[in-house]
Amino acid sequence: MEKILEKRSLQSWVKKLDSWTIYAPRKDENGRWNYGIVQSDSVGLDFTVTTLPPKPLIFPQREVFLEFLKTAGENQETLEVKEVLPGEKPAVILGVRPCDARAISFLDQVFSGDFVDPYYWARRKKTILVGLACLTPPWENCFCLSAEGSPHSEDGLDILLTDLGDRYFVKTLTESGDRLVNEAKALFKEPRPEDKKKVKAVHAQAEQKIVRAIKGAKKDVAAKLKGMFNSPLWDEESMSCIRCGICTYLCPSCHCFDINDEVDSASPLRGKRVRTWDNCQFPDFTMHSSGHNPRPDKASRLRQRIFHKFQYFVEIYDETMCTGCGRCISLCPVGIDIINVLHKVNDHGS
Amino acid sequence: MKRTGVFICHCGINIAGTVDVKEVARELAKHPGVVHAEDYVYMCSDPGQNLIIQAIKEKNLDNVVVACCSPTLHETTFRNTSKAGGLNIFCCEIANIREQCSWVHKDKSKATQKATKITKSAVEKVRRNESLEAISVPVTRRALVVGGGIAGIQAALDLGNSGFEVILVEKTPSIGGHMIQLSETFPTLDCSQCILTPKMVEVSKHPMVKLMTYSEVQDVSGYVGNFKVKILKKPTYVDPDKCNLCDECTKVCPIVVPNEFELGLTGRRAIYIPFPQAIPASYTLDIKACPGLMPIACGKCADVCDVKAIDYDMKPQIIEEEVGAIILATGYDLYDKANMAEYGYGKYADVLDGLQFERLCSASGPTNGQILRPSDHKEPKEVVFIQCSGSRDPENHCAYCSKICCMYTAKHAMLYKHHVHDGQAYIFYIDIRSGGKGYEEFVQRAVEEDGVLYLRGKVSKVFEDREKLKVWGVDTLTGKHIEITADMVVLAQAMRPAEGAQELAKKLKMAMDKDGFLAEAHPKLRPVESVTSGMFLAGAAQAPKDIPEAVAQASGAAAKAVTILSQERLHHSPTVAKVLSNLCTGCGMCLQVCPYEAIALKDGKVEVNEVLCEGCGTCSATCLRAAIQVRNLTLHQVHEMINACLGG
Amino acid sequence: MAEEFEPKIVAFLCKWCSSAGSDLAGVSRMEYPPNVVPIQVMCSGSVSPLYIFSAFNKGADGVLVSGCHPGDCHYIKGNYYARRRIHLVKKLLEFVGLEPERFQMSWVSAAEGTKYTQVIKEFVKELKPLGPQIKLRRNS
Amino acid sequence: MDHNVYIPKLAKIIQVKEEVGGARAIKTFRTVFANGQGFDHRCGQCAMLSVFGKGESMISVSSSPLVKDYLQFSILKMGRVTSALHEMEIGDLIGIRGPYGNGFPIDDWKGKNLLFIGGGIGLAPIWSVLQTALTRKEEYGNLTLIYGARTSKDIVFKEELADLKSRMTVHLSIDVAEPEWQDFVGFVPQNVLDKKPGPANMIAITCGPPIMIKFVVKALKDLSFEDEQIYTTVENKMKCGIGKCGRCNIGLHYVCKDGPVYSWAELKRLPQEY
Amino acid sequence: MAKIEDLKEEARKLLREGKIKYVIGYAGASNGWMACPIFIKKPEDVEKLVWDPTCVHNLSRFLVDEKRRKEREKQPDKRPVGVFVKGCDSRAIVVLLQEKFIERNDVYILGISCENGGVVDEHRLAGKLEGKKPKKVEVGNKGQFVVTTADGKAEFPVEELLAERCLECRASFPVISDILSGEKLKRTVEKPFGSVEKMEGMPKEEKWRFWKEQIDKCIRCYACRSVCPMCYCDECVVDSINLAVSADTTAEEKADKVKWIQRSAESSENFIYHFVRAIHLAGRCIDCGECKRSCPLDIPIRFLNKKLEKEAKELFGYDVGFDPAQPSLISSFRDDDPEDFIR
Repeated sequence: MEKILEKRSLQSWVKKLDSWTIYAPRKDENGRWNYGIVQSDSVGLDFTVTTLPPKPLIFPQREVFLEFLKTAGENQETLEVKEVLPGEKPAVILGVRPCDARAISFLDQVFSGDFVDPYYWARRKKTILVGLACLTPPWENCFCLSAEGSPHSEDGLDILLTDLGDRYFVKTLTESGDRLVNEAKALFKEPRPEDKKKVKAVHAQAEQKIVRAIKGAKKDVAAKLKGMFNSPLWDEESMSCIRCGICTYLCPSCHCFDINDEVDSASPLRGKRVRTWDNCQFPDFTMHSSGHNPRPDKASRLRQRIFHKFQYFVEIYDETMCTGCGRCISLCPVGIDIINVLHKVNDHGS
Repeated sequence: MKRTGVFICHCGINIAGTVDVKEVARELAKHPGVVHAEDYVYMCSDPGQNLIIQAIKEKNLDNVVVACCSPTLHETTFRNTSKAGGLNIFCCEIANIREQCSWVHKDKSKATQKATKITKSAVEKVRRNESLEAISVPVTRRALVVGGGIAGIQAALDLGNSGFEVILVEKTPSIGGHMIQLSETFPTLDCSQCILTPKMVEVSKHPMVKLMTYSEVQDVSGYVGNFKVKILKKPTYVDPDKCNLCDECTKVCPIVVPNEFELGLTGRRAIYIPFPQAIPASYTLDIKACPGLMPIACGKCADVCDVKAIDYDMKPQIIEEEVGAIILATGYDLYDKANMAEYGYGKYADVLDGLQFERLCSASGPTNGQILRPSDHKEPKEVVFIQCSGSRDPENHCAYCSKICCMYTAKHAMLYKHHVHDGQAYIFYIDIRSGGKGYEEFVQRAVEEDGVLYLRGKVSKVFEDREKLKVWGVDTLTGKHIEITADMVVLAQAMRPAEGAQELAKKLKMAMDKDGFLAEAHPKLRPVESVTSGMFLAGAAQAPKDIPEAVAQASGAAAKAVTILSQERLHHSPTVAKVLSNLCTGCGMCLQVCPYEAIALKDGKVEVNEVLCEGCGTCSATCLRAAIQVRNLTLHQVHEMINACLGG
Repeated sequence: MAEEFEPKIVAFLCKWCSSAGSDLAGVSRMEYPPNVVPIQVMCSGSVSPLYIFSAFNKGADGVLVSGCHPGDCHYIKGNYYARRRIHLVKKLLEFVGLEPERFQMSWVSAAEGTKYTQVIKEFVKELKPLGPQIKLRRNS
Repeated sequence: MDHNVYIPKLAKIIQVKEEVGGARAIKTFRTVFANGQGFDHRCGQCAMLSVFGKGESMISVSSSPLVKDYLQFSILKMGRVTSALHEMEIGDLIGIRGPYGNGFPIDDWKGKNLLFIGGGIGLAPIWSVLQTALTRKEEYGNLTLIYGARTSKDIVFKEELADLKSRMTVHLSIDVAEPEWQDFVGFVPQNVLDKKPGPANMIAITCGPPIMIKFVVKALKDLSFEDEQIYTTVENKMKCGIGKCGRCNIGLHYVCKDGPVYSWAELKRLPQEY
Repeated sequence: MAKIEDLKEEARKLLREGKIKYVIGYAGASNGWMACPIFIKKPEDVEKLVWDPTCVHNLSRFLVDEKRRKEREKQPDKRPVGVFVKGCDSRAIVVLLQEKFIERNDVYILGISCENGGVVDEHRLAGKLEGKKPKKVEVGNKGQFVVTTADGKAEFPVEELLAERCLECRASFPVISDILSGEKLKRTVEKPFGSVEKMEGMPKEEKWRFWKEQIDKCIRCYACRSVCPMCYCDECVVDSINLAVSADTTAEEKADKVKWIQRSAESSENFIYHFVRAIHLAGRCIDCGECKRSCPLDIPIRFLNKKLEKEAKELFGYDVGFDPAQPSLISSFRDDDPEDFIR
């Protein structure tokens, strides 16, 4: 459905949503935005973009899989293994940028398939994403359009809000979206025709404002890449890489992880098995315990990152695993620019 | 999983009185890897030890922990027990639950909990111990003694008499050191040469002692038990075997230079014998003084030598020796004249230092034992002795006390009175340090029998005034200004490490104190050992000393050296540092902190000399990458111990 | 009434002085609180900062490092390096707001059983009012 | 939601056998689940073994699917988890997830001659096929095993191999000569060239260290085998075992899920990332 | 601001003569207004080099990569690499030399003095521009910063935009170089540790609250240690996986690798990680501020290092990064090191 919500009514709406934990962007002392739990009276959506995407709220950096306990009886020891599924209250994430929401729709695919990830879905199913369309690019390195998204993409969202100055144009996209609106029916008015016209207009303007773009369609890039596995490009482009985890940890669609046992007590043996984020830029990511490493250098790791996003993922899911949010570009300490790299890929051989 | 056995000792009621040993056993039985836990009234008793041996066999234990008294008491006992049970000694660890638990606590339940943690942490350690055997290296059963003074001679003799070959290296042409320059020695006033020369002869004739005079140690490599030494033998240009001491050469030698032995009070020729009783008894041609080693230049000495003992073609030789232990007895020199301008030392002929005065007193000295002023050969009627000349003066000179000056000054004053009965001796002193057998009595004799005048105070200035020396000073007792018109002033110069000793110490990588004296390994407990194992100290090289002390320390050093030389092989604890070379980047920080020079850099990685390493582990705490760790106390082990201590 | 808080303390004692000192305390039957579990190391110089951090991480309420007095180190100078290293660690921990009382260093010679006892008594006394150390403790 | 893919099932160790001692120790374990059985797997599939407190490690099942009353794993002591496994004794509990991976297409091989070429621990994945083929001897042509190790001590399944000789062709080799050694001396690829197995109606299955596989394949090509006739297994670091954690991929193949078994023809199409 | 024309000329010459392998310098970036590292192999590309107040990176970091590369290659090209360094960067090279990680002839140092005091701080600039995006930042003729944005040029006094560490920099010129551009101006800084002292002033619990909040943010992307030229260890002690593994590394060695911290980015673990890093940088950190700048969550990591730099200076009279011959802070001592904290 399509509705209008007066901006001043935003907080009253949130007040009604007390059966959910509400996350929304908050500004820290350095002027950076990040998601945090908010009270209705402190809710506001006048943010640019969050440093971390909403990803951690559904795919947290640390997830306890199971707990184990070994108790030594007089002669026989017993071992208990207990599954630990997340049991948090349902959540609403307010102010999700369309690019980040699209990324979550990718994660949905990754964590489904012939092996369904119970932990991811336990959270995902209980999370409602309320998006906010971008009217101006939150930062200079947005390129969602060329990544097959848009400043007002609806993928992965339950509701899309569009800022019309004094009011939000509310478009519900799923049942949960409807439900959220119905929690406070009274606050939502029917949109007037001019509202609808204005939405179209601002959406169109927003698209105009996006300056950066990857050349070439995903299929072409994927095809190009196929032949470039052994290209010297990777070595050149990775020269300045410092092998940190910013580009991947902060990426809304990167999802690689590690599984480790954390021992709380050695006697009796008690501990947890936890999943933590991991990423392909760390040297130990692929290193065998023999010491052999199939991706021994920065070049092969940068290549993996690009290939995973623009080649493998395309072949498997017919999507580029990149939504053009621009984080990896803006936050890279040494200015490695994925758009640039892709340009070079495009110009390769031509 | 390693199978661990835990044995808790009651120690009668010493432990069981405060610690519930049964409970400890129960708790430990639950600990991962512990397959056996029992308690017994006296583990160190034979039945107790047998329990352990049995359990090792029956439960085929990989390692054991004995919770009992301090490891200082029974670690060895129980390690041998486990050995008897067929385990490596490092498969046994002690949990100290008596001294560090039961004896210091009252609350039984808390003491029990603590004892449990201590024992668990010992279990965590022992499970990760490596089985190690003592490191063993062969010993070269010979010694090197550097310095042919009384200390060096004594050390060489003791070693020789213990049946070990000794190489005694002396840089001057003769052994004897400073002691041979002295006239009489305090407090007995027996003649120095009379007591020293026999020893000099003995050492030179000793079948086990290889004497190398006019030689210097150039380089030392290797480590305890296995040193390689390079010795430079300087050419004397005289063949001692041929020389018959006819002394014709000196008569024809045209060159005269100051005589070191007489401290410049007389001169000697370019070719010379240091002193009549020199050993080896032979002449030396001082190449620095000689106009040139060729007949055209001079060649007179060679001409007059009937036995053709003089050989201008003699070349310096580098002699390489292998030894197992090294004793440094490089001795002392007096504080440099130049520094004592305020006392006119070096400026006025009649201002002498202690050694020069010794020569004046000596029957074989330049004045044949008469005390005469160098300037005019008149007998001095008034002599001022100044103590602490350069000593105990941190601002301007040496901070330390040279220790022997009080005694020898008293001796000097005494000797002076014995020669010049109507003369007057004044001694300026800060205070009198006469600790030592018969020393205080000796000083009293000087005052009472010889009427030596002691003036408590410091001399500010000495200057010449009409062939006499004016001495200005302050009597700090009366506060009065004193002026003495003296015929001679004798300065008790501070003792310094012998010239060249510091360079040598550097070559040997031997530590020195801030004054340049050689540093002992421990100021109290290891006074004759140096930090570098296998190297020992004797005599004034380590600090100012009188003769008896020097001799005593020399014998001590020799005895210490024997502890090494008396063994076929050296055995060394194997719990030393090991390098994980994958992690090492060769930054060399460990190398900088190692007190034993046990770590060396080799193509970008460090290596540990296991014989030198004492296993202190300072390197491991310094290393940023855990690339160097001590065997059987690795970071991993401590990590697990911490865990256990916190009940984790 | 609720049981009084008993701080958990890990003490790194050098073998030659401090551990011997604590043995002496035992031999002399001096009494002190049982809150300290000692870990014997060869030299205070071998105590890595990692040990200290790790001890707090694993829930120690206090950590003590004790070695020979300056000049008495069995290994000549290990305790001098320790003094520097530990000082830096202490400054760092205080900088982030950990109670200074929680991390202490002492010189205890083999003859100072009394001093060891004293150090432990005071340490425990100072820690009790602070309560459990949760700032750096791993929550498990 | 059905069973949680990340929760291992507990299994008891019922047999431990030391195959190889020393620095590169290998032990063979047999385990059963609470129900007294193993799981249904295909030859060449792997399972994720847990030592609780240490972590998980992907190990290939060396017992034949036809054997129902236990699962067998032969494990080379390599890192944290495998070292912990080597400390395990009979009666100890471990966790097992799986089976994972594609496994060998043995049904397509019916009626063909099978040539097994293994090196060191590489015999383990081969073993499940080999055992199966032996039990269903009538379904396959003649079976040959060419197996080698560094030294005679490093040979796994010593007894089994001895008794195998009576039931199929077995060529053993060690890298360097030993006094007692009767069979071939030299590397496995050399042994292959030495025995000259013909490619006719033959499938070659080779497992072992990458370098060995490289030269075995070269040898087989020299003996004019087709790429399609050569099968091998690939190893990569794994964590999830179900193609999500993102580290074991070779190109777009997740070895844990799409591997570990590849025909040389397939492998040639994939980038060199293993 | 120093001119780098002569340095460029030198670089061109060295490349032309093949005396150096490549030059590490600064170039304009495609992703915004800050300069970024560039690796120049061909003389004709030297033109791309820039020098302006946005050249924040410590390029000596890349000498670590170069060493790793050399170790990996079979026949490594042993020629030196040219590297542009500011004062702080040059001190990093001094420490690398001090720790024998590189040799002097591994590197050809092109030094530039920060004559106007240093480089800009992103956040401070952003604060000034209220949302406007800078296009270019230059130094004006009066030494002031000139910032070009969409709506024209704006000028700011140096102190208002300088990075904090630059304001506290005592030697804003290369202490070691093969060719130098600009003056060796020794600056007098009233409060070389001002920023740290401010924090020291805080009450204990406030300090704790501050740091807890900061350290909790850490996601352990390890940008701080990855960007740090002093964090050159192949394997960090807090890593629970062995990276420095060779064929002869035993299974036990790997199994015994201590897990000092968990991989989980939890408060307690993060603290230990940052403690270990700080203490390992004591006497080694040269305050290039890269760890703070790189941190995507703006954790002021630099303060931890600066604090220890301060203690090293005040307690032990130790200056970092001036003398390659001096022993490291923690592998040396003075008899009179303070011990008032010891019982």
